[in-house]
Amino acid sequence: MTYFIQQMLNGVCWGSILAMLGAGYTMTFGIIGLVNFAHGEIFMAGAFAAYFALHVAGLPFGVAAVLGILGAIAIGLLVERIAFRPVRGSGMITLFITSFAASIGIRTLFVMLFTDRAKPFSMPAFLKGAYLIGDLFIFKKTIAVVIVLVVVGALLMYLVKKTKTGIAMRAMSYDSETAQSMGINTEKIIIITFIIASALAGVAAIMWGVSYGRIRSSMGMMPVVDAFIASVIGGLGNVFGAIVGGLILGIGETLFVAYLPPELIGLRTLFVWIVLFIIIIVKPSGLFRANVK
Amino acid sequence: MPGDNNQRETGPILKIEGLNKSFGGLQAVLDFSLSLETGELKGLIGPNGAGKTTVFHLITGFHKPNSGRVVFKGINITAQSPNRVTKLGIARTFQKIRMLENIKVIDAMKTAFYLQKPYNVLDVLFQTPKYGREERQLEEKALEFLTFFGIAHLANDLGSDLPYGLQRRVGIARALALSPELLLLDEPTSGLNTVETDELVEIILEIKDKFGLSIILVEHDMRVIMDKGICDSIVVMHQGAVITEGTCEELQEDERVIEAYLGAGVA
Amino acid sequence: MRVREGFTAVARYPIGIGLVVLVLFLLDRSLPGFWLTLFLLFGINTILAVSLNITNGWANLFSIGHGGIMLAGGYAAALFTLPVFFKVDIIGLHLPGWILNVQIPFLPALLLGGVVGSIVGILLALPALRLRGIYFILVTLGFNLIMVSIAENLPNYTNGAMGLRQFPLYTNVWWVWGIAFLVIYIALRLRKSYIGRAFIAIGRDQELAEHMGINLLKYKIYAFGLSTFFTAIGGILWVHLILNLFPNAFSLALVFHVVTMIVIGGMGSVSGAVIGAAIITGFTEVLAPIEEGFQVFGVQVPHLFGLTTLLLAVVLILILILRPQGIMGEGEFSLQGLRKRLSRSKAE
Amino acid sequence: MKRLGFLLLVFVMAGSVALFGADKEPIRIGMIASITGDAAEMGIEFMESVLVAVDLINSRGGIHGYPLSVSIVDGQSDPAAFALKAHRLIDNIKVIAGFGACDISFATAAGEVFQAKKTVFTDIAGTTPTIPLVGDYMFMTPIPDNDQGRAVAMYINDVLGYKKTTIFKDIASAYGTKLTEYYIHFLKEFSDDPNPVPLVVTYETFDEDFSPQLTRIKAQAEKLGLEAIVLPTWPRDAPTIAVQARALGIDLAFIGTDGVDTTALIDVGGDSVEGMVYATHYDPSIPGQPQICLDYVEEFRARYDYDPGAFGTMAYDSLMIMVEAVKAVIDEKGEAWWDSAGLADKRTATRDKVATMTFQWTSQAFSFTPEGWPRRALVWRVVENGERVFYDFQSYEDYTPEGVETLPFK
Repeated sequence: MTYFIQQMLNGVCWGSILAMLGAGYTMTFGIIGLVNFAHGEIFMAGAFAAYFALHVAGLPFGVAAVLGILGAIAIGLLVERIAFRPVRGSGMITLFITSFAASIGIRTLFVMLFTDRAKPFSMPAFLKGAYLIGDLFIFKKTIAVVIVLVVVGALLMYLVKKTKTGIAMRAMSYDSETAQSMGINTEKIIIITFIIASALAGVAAIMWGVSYGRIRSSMGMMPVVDAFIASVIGGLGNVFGAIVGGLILGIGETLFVAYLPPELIGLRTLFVWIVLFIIIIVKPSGLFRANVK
Repeated sequence: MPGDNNQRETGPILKIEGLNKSFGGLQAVLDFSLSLETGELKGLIGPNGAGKTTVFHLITGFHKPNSGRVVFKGINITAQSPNRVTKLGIARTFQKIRMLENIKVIDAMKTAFYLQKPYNVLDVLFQTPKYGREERQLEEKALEFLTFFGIAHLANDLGSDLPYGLQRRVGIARALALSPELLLLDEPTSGLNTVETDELVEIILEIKDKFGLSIILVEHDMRVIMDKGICDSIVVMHQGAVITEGTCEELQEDERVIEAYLGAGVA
Repeated sequence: MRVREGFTAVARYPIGIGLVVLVLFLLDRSLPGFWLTLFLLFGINTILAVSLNITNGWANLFSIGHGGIMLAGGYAAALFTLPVFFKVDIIGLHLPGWILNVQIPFLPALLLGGVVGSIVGILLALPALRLRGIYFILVTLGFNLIMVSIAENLPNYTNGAMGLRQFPLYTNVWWVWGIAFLVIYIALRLRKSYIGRAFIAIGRDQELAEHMGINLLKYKIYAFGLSTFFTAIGGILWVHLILNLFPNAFSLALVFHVVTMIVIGGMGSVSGAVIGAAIITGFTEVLAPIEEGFQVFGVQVPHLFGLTTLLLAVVLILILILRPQGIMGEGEFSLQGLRKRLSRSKAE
Repeated sequence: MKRLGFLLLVFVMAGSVALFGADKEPIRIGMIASITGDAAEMGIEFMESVLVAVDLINSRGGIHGYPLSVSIVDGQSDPAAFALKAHRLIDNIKVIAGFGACDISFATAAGEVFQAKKTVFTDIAGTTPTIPLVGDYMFMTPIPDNDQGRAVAMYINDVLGYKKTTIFKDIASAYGTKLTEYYIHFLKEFSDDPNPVPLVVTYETFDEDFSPQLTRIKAQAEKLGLEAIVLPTWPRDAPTIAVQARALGIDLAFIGTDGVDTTALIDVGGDSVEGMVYATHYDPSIPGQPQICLDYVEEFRARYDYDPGAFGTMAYDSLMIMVEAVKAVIDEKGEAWWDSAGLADKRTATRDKVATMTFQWTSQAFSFTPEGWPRRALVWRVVENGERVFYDFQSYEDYTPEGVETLPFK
């Protein structure tokens, strides 16, 4: 039982990061129809900004976290400017490809500037350590990550459901032309969407740094696929769904590693995808209705 | 083809019995029945949302009915896939014009000759004389159709760039190219001005005779059908159900029709 | 044009083919190793791009799973083309004897790999064809990752992450460009037949296509089967040129390169796919000396590795901004069209 | 700022080449490494290392007065690019010899081309023992996995004395998979224990979260009697695994292999890797190394502010193998022959020297077996007070005693 709970906690920690990434991912898709492959690089940029603030400039953790989020937002807006705005309305495939090109470009630039070596990302003292219950380790960082997820998730839900901006976003996600004719400033909403999604990626980057203690230039490459999966599981465009999807994915991956026979652990990718295929084919709209948020 | 389709029936070319279709909780078509004689032109009218287009979707197999039967030329085509239905000889046009994007009118017409498949893959790959001959014939036939609709000069233009009225014609020409026996026209005059409407009605009557077609014409604007008096008979739908059927004259008196339209107008 | 018409169709082909063969022969003899390899990679990329164009460009089944197909075809062919001593004595694969103890020539291996690629492709397509847009992309993306995972986890049959080596160097100008011209020919011919028109109709408007009597499932499977057949063959040619096969050989990055080719060239255009393949193949290699540092007037320009990749990303975005339909749009390159355009510009 | 300094140095280097005057044609050697892409982490260290070594050689008058020019090209972590660049080095840049790569697929992609053009090629960091099978022009600098697996198994069994160990196997990497296989095979033989590695946990390159695997180890450690965790990983993974293991309260010993010897081990690993013993190829305090190697380490440290790890040293060794072979050719045949001989002759002569001579300028004296594997010693280092320091030394003869089956393949 301790083993199971410990593994669940591991899964929740990893899942929370995926959830945070997936939430941003799903917003850009739901509201402006962009499958943003550069989301991983926005995430990576956030981690680097925080790393420089923390380790090069020696700023306190709180400031570094804010700078990390700002860094992610900066790259997010850059992606919007170069890879989204000029080709807006040219169809999902074009957007998909420009965002992929932006992803490669930004990643290569970071490798050129900072190499691809792992860089340490030390966690602040108050997050170090764990509470021990019998054999069970409950890490402070896990608690922090979950609290951040809950708080940010609740704020996001409030924003999308209750605020004027959120209503405008939802209107746009249904039909951007109609939304425009209803007097919604779509330009502004797009920018706000990018800012929020990038900020979420920035938060995810800080969570990542704290949880795993290292960052590198190509760290965004794989998690972006996971975030993609998470948002599809939850119904593309549905923020709550993406968060749940991320948690399911994180816990699922962990449990595969925890309970498969050791020689089959390598096949966990296969298991994850098979589960996803079943979900997509049986219920293409994801576990939660898409477009509702 | 499953065996139950082989039982041949005599009589009307199209016979629909007790068709029902609901989407979620919404009953789109309710116990719809219709009978169409060979060579007949039937109007299907009703206010917006009456379920007319859904009936077309059900006939062509685009939607599967919850219950009921569609029999075409004595063959049960209920819930067959659209391509099968088309193969059997039913062609339709669309209310919202569908043009193959970035495709020349002539190529769109050739695509519509798909069913004829006058040559096989080997002919294509080895460029046999048969392929050349048949392709040329397809082109000539396509031009013939376009000439008939008075748009031959536009053969090399992109379909999606044409003005609205001409797109309607391409749409009907394309449906005819499938050499149907039954043509389903979904609001062919919507979005057209009076001159264009008149011309199109002319064309419809002309093709009906020339190709020996049976036609169902869906229209939500009552005047088009009533004023022209082109339909042999008219079916009136309201909220998914047939409320009455009759000739033009009969219906003009019918209170239920007026009520349906007025009710819709008020709502 | 007058003179041309003097030739009959029968006479024109041998002359054209003869010319192409002569050019290939001269290139094969005269190109130094680097340019020859580049030329071969260009040919392989042409095969990949033209065949990917059938699904992604025409039938609008936007697949990014063709890397998995190349992997399946590549391994299927590799198990038969590898020398027996390598399979048995060096890496010790656990395969049935009829695979382990034979080494077959290239042509049957190509066909075998192509068929396996096709079968795997259709097996992928059957459940995936119900899906549209982003879901289809996601499933094909996952397919790629799954194939890599399977190849990694079956070391008894694939040698796992260590991969396979010691392939005979089969790939040459004749195989590559012979097959490339075959694919181009088939694609161009199909496009001008009811089959190609059915593919394109499905790609543009699936419902309309269905109402034109086209059997969606059948044609989607045709498109996928044809495309994956040649994609697998492209993969096998790659394996027997680079002489390497390992689970990550055809990663997502490679698939995106091919997607980029057809997007730059113009989705749906066969000649566009060829042009795109030329640009993407040549781009990083021709510009490579820039990133490696060089001397100008005695001043050493330092290394800037990664620059070409960065430039490629920039160029790709610029092309999509300035000419979203790609270089060729959906049209095809033709001498007449070119002549027409030239005379028009002269007249202006 | 460090970056800028690096660029300035490259300018200085260009100047130093100019000093030699025009009468002697430079000796061209090519290096192909993944400086971008998935394997960039190692390629950059190769490049840094080689730039230092080239400077060092040229500042000492080059090779018999011929300036040394190393062309570095980027394989982009893509075997097709490796093959193409290999062609370019051979045909366009006309190198005498080449070296590079960090993985069997990249090494053999380039190696096949070098083999076909009869030019010698040495792999820097790919350790799969089948690499030299490409042909008689292909060699490998690092200790192959079968030898390292044997050496590590022997050391753990005989010296460190752990009876039961567990191992992290990276199924996406040839290095991790192969080393795991050999390690288990030899440990069974040395320990007379049918199951000395009762638990093998797998992961995949690019994984970040190892806590599920570690939790699994923790749950079974007592039952299985585990004493140590062996980490044959890429540089980025071992320290992260160590950090996460310590956080979970796992106090088993860590044993690393040559893949972990980079600055990231301490930077990322911090306190968690303290006391970790690992096998590698070099330590500045190993006995019998030449002065030039010590100078190289000093210069490297001065330039980049960290110690060259296994990867930097392997790149340095690979370069020195070529330099020494070329020098030996000139020694033997004279400068007149070198100036007049054709490129093909020079390449063959260089290959023959590589195959037969014992290298003295490399970090340790060693020679190649007829198959192309190196006979070199394994160095053990330990992390002590946040520094990587010398721990022990296993000579080739130590870990390859008479009668032991070396098991090169399978």
